[in-house]
Amino acid sequence: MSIATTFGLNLLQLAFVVGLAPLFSGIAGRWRENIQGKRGPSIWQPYRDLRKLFAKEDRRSESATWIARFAPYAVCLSPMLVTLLIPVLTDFPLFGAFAGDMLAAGFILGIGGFFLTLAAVDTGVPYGAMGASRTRMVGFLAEPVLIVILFAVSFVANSTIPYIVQQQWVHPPAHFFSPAHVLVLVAFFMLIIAETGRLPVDNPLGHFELAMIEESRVLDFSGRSFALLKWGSAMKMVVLAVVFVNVLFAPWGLATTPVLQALAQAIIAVFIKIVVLLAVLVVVETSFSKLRLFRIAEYLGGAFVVAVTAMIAAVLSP
Amino acid sequence: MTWSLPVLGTAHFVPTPFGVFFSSLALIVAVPTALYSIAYLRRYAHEYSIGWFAFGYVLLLVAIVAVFCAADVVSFMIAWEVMTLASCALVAFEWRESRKVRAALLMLAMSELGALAALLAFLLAASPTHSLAFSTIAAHAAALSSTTRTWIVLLSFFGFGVKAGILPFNAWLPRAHPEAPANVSALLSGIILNLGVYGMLLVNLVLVPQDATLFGILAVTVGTLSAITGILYATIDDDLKRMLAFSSIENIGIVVAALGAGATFLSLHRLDLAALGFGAGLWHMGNHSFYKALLFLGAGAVDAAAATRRMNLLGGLAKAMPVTAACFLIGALAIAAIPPLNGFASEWLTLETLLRSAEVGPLAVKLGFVLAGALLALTAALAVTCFVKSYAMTFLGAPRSEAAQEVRRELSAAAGIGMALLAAACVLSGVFPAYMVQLVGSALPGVLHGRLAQALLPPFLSTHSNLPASFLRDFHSLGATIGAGLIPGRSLVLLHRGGTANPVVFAMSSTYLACFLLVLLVLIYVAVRLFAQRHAVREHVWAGGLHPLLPEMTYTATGFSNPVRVIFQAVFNPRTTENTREAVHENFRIAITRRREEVFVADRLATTPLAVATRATAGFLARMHHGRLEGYVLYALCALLIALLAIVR
Amino acid sequence: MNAQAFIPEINALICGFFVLSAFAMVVVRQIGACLGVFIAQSLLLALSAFVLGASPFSWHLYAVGIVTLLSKVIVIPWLLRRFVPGEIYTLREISQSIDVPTALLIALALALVGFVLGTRLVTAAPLLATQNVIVGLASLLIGALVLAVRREAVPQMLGILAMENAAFLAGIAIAPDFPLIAELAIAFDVPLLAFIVAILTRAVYRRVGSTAVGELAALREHPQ
Amino acid sequence: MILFVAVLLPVLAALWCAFPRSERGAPVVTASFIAASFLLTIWIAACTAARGQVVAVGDWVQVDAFAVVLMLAIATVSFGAAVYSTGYIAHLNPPPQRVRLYYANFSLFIVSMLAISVCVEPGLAWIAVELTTLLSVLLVSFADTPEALEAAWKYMVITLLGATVAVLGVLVLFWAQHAAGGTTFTYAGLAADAHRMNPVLVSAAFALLLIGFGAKIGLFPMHTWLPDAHSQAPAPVCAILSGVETSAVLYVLIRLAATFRAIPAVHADLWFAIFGAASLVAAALLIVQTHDLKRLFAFSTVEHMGIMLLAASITTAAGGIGLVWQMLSHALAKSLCFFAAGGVALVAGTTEIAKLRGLQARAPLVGTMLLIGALAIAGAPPFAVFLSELAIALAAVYAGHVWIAVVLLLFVGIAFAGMMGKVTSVVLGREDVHREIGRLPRSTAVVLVCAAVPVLVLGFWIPGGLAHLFSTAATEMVAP
Repeated sequence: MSIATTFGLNLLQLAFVVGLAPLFSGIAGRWRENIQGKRGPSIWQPYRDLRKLFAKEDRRSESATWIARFAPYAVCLSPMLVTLLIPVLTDFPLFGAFAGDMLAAGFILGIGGFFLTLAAVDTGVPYGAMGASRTRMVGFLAEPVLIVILFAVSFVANSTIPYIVQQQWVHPPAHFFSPAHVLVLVAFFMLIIAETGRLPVDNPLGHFELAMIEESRVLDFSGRSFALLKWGSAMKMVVLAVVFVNVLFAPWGLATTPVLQALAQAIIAVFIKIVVLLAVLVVVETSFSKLRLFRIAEYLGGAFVVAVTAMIAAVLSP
Repeated sequence: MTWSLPVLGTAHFVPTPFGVFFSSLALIVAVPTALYSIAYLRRYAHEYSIGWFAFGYVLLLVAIVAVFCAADVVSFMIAWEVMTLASCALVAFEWRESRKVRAALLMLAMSELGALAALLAFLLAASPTHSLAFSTIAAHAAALSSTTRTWIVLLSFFGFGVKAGILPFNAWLPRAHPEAPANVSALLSGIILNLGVYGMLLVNLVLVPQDATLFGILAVTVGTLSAITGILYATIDDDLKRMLAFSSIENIGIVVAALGAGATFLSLHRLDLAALGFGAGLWHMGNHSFYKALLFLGAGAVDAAAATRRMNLLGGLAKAMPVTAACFLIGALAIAAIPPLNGFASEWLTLETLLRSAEVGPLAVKLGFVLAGALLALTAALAVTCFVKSYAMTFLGAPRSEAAQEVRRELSAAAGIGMALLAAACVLSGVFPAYMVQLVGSALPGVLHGRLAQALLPPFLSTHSNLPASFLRDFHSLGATIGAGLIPGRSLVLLHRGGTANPVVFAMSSTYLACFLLVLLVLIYVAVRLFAQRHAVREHVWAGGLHPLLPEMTYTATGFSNPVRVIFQAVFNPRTTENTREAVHENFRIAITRRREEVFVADRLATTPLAVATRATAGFLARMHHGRLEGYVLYALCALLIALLAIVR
Repeated sequence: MNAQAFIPEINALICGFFVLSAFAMVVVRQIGACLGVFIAQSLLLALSAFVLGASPFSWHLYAVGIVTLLSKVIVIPWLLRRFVPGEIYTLREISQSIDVPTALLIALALALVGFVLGTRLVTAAPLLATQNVIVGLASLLIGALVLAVRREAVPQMLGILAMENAAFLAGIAIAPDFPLIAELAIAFDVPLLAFIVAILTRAVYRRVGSTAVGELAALREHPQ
Repeated sequence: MILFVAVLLPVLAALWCAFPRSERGAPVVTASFIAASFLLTIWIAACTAARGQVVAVGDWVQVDAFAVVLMLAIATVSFGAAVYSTGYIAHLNPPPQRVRLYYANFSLFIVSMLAISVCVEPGLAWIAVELTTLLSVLLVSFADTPEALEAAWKYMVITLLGATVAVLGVLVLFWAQHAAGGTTFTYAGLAADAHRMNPVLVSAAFALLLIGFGAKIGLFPMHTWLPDAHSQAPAPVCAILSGVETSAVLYVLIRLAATFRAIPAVHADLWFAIFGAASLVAAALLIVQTHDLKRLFAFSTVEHMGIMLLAASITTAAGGIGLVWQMLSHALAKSLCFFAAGGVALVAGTTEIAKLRGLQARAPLVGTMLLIGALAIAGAPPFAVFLSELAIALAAVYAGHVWIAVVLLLFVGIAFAGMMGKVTSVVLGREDVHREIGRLPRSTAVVLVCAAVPVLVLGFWIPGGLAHLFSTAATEMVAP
């Protein structure tokens, strides 16, 4: 395989994530409404929102510095960068495969969060700072869960390279049904909910400032900045979903050779897998109510315990 | 340079690669700091002697280099003590301020006790050979009994731990570091802490290489606990410099934990993994030197401009001080382990090293490492919170006091250059990990020498015996070897090899990440420029209909860190003093004064009880000296009787 | 009957009186009486030296006896009368830190310790007179107690001198041929001591208004 | 002969002071005679280093390496104190009568101390020790305040109590030797006969001498007079009392140690270590809480006596070297401390720690020297005491007595912390502007600065001759 091919495939992955991210969030949005008995918006609504926002002027706070302008880019950047590192469509390593492993990917996802949090304070709105503080609370509570999951993964796969990890869960197949695997999945699922700010941790559709976590950070963004932020968070969701389905849960259906047909099949397979995951996510989401702020610690504490149990199971299993 | 002393033998200095690594790190930090000092010290010139400062500064640097080059216990201890005295003198540079003198004194006293414990460790190590030369001690270390070894580990770990600022004897650090002038704080956090690490490694890695796991376990445990307590207290602190001081505790904790992981692997005879641990620790230590010095210099610039270090009173300084703000941001990004900066690189390697307990080690080690890893992850996440808060509350948003509003300009160009140099060091050490790994690896002493590069920079182009051919082919085509020409035979990717099932255990290339970031950024930027509305307007912020939004109504640093305070209440165990005499106005309670005070855990658990016990004993002895002669005579009489009855056979 | 045979008995009698004088130092209440007891004790010491020096003849011991007579019986009382302010001798009672019965009990205990230790010593090696060592040791300890009991300058000093007497009482028995130069120096030391005490007492009297040095407690470590 | 000249020269100065109206010349005369004595001592030291010993009257008056190091310390400190006195005493402006008394007493006091170092006969040594007390009592009470008189009285009573106990010890020792058939009543003679002596007698002598001389050395718990006397005496006298007088008495005890060691049942080393450790521990803790600068340094003397006794309990050559070294470096450093404390008293009128602040701003020389002195005596490098204490700790570990090293290092550390805490609060901080600040006399200032030089130089360099003296002294101590 030539550098050009792998590089091209990497770009294809990027395009997949960047292009379909709004669609996935549209699908999730619509299903959520459906479950609640409403008709819901079109699944293409996010694309329309983005187009509208990109066309609008950018209104900025007086106190804002370049940080507030840069933050939306950073929010988009970090999931895109992670996309280059993980197996989205192929199960053979691509150009960015060794530029970072899962641990590094965790750190990379922090870039966007870091700048967005700064930007939230930068605008000078008290709600922004409040949201910043609260997202950081979720953030620092989620981090140990991630690392323990990685420990469990690394005890099983002896590697943190996602391309290798995805092989390990299915070779031998017993791994797939091991308690460690199941528990890792549960813990990671809980982590996705926390990281993407969904119920019961946060309500992305809430509009009461004092109860918001994630959304209050972006209150004072508009126009293209807001568009980038929305797109970025959708991409982050997809990236986490891809890690979940392709690396941890069901590493099947990926292209094993760099030929067009295999790739097309892979695109469809991955799309379906993510949609299934979204369905589960939406069901879970709608069956819980939002937790009080400091109860989130208990929720993530629970995730931590699950992860530790997974890890212990991984250590104890031969 | 040598000279002879009775009993103590010959004192001499011999530079080793290990010491040279530490000294060059010290000089890299010291030079920009000196540059910064030119501008910074002007504020002291009317009251204090700059000449003495310069003298102390140079003396300190000379002593530091001497410590790193010392080749025997006597010259080591002399250099060490001169270093301690010089650094305390610099902390107490503003000697008219009693608070600063007291801080320096606490530092001096605790360092001294630590140094004496370390000295005892040296003496124990020297006891079989009756020679104080390091080479002799190292050559005959095998003759030491296991009890002696245990004592050496404990004494050297906690003795040098005082200087390194790890629990439980680091109460001096959050007092002394903030009180020093900022350029001294930069040296203290950037260099002096490294000396403690050097001492620990000197004893436990160079002189008496441990085959017992004690050092490793101890270092991982204490390091992790230091890291988490350090960052917890840093996160809730309002004082910019004290926050940085607590964060130094955190970072050195991470360093020590990494070194402990290395030592544990060493005791399990996995030299490659041991090299990873020690390398990660030393690299993180160097990185910490860079960014902590940078951050302290930035904090000093803020302090000098706004005359306060309280984040609650700062805010919005980025506009008046763009250079400081930019440099501080780089420091904050680095310390918060944001890729592709240096803090990320070394912290990543540290965590990866802990993950390697998957490969070896008994179950207890595995579980311990998992807990340590989880706590370090929490630490890293809290560090993000801490530095988001401190950067945002200092430089962004609205100024929350008049002093902060009136800041107009930077400290000076020289200060800016000093900070920029350190920022550049942060970026370079992060973006070129392969170079750093080589540098650090070549500094590792003894059996570990060169192992780090072997473990992380496999020469793909020459030897690839145990890798599957298909994988190698892929790897080549992946372009991971781009940059191999820069360091012959080396790539820009850090990569740890495994077996056939897992050819790559972990890999990372912050060089690539940096390139990707830049390329993607340009792509997004261009796309947005091409397709988006470019018009932008500035407006007042919407604040629930309030207008204007007064500075005091915005979110404060204390508010920002409140979740941490609430969640980790058990650790902080704050003392709440409620003022019951609240003001009453027309039958309404209008004010309840409530003060919550978080006392540093090391103070609570170690320093205060020890100080109280010492003072109580001293008070008891003092009551002996009641001034009446009859009592004194009775003491003598009793002593006489006891001596006569006990001695006469 | 040979007079030589009575020497140990005589000496033992002297020693008995000596220990009695040591107790008396603890008990007596006037400074003048203290001085009197001290003079008596010094006389006993000299007597013991003469008696022991008689057989076998030892001019060392005679020298000690004469020096003691000269310095302790004549010079020191004169010095104390001459230099120390006269008023203090008129005091009816002098202040004590421990009341007399308690002091006596402690003295008794100390004497017991001294006797036990002295007995252990005298069996260890041959010497001129065993009583001297036992009594000397006991009196030495009692003398130290005098220092603790007395608060007046002169009695305290007499306590030191009594200790010295006790030490020499033992000394003449155990080291009869101790180099003369030492004895001479001791003979000079003691008057010098008395002289300095006298000067100091005068100064204290002048500065403080009394000679109750035991009451001086300004120099202390613990504030109150 | 030269020994007699060196020791007795200051007597001439005392005689000069006996003449009426000699008070104007007395300072210079005293200083110059003591200077002469100091120079002669250096010569004697050189002779001793070359020949092993200098004998004046065999078995009575002679010096060997150990003695000459002590003599050197005494002469050096005395010389400094004598010069220091010229300015210091004049500054106090006492009546002429007292000036003469002071200098006469001062010279004789120094003679008595030098005598301790040259006498090898324990009886003579005891007399010299007793004389040091008697001759220094009036120096202690020189200020003629109630406090000074109280201090002098306590000093006299406790040390004389000790002296009478010690004299009995000397007598018992003499008895023991003669009962064993020995005749040469000298340090060396005793050590040679020791193994034949009766253990009961030797142990009794040891107990009596340990307590008796211990009272004078300032061992815990007989040290109570020491902070009083050393805080009330004029600074130059303090320097001598603390710097060398206590060490000189300790010297006598250690000289006799070989005799006690010959009888294992006595456990002399154990008792040395117990009393040494007790003194060290108590003094270190007392330093933490004391309230007066001079008392602080006095407690530090107790601490150092403890250290030296600990060193004495290590019976190896290294321990001996450490002891001698410590004796010398303590003398130099402690005298510097008291010179500086005297400077504080002169410029600020008090040595009470709570009343002093920010001395550095108003009297930089005194402040700096006080800081250096405190660092030096507390055992910070690069000053002499650090190396000697390091040598002692090392000797303890080499000899297998790790606990000695532990106690030593721990409590030296605590004392260091306490001392630096007190001294920095005096020297640094915002100055007290209301306080009257006096001027330092020139001779005092000169001595203050010069006294720091040997402390600093010996902190990293020991001249070959001195090192030779140390090691010879150590062998004399271990196997006389």
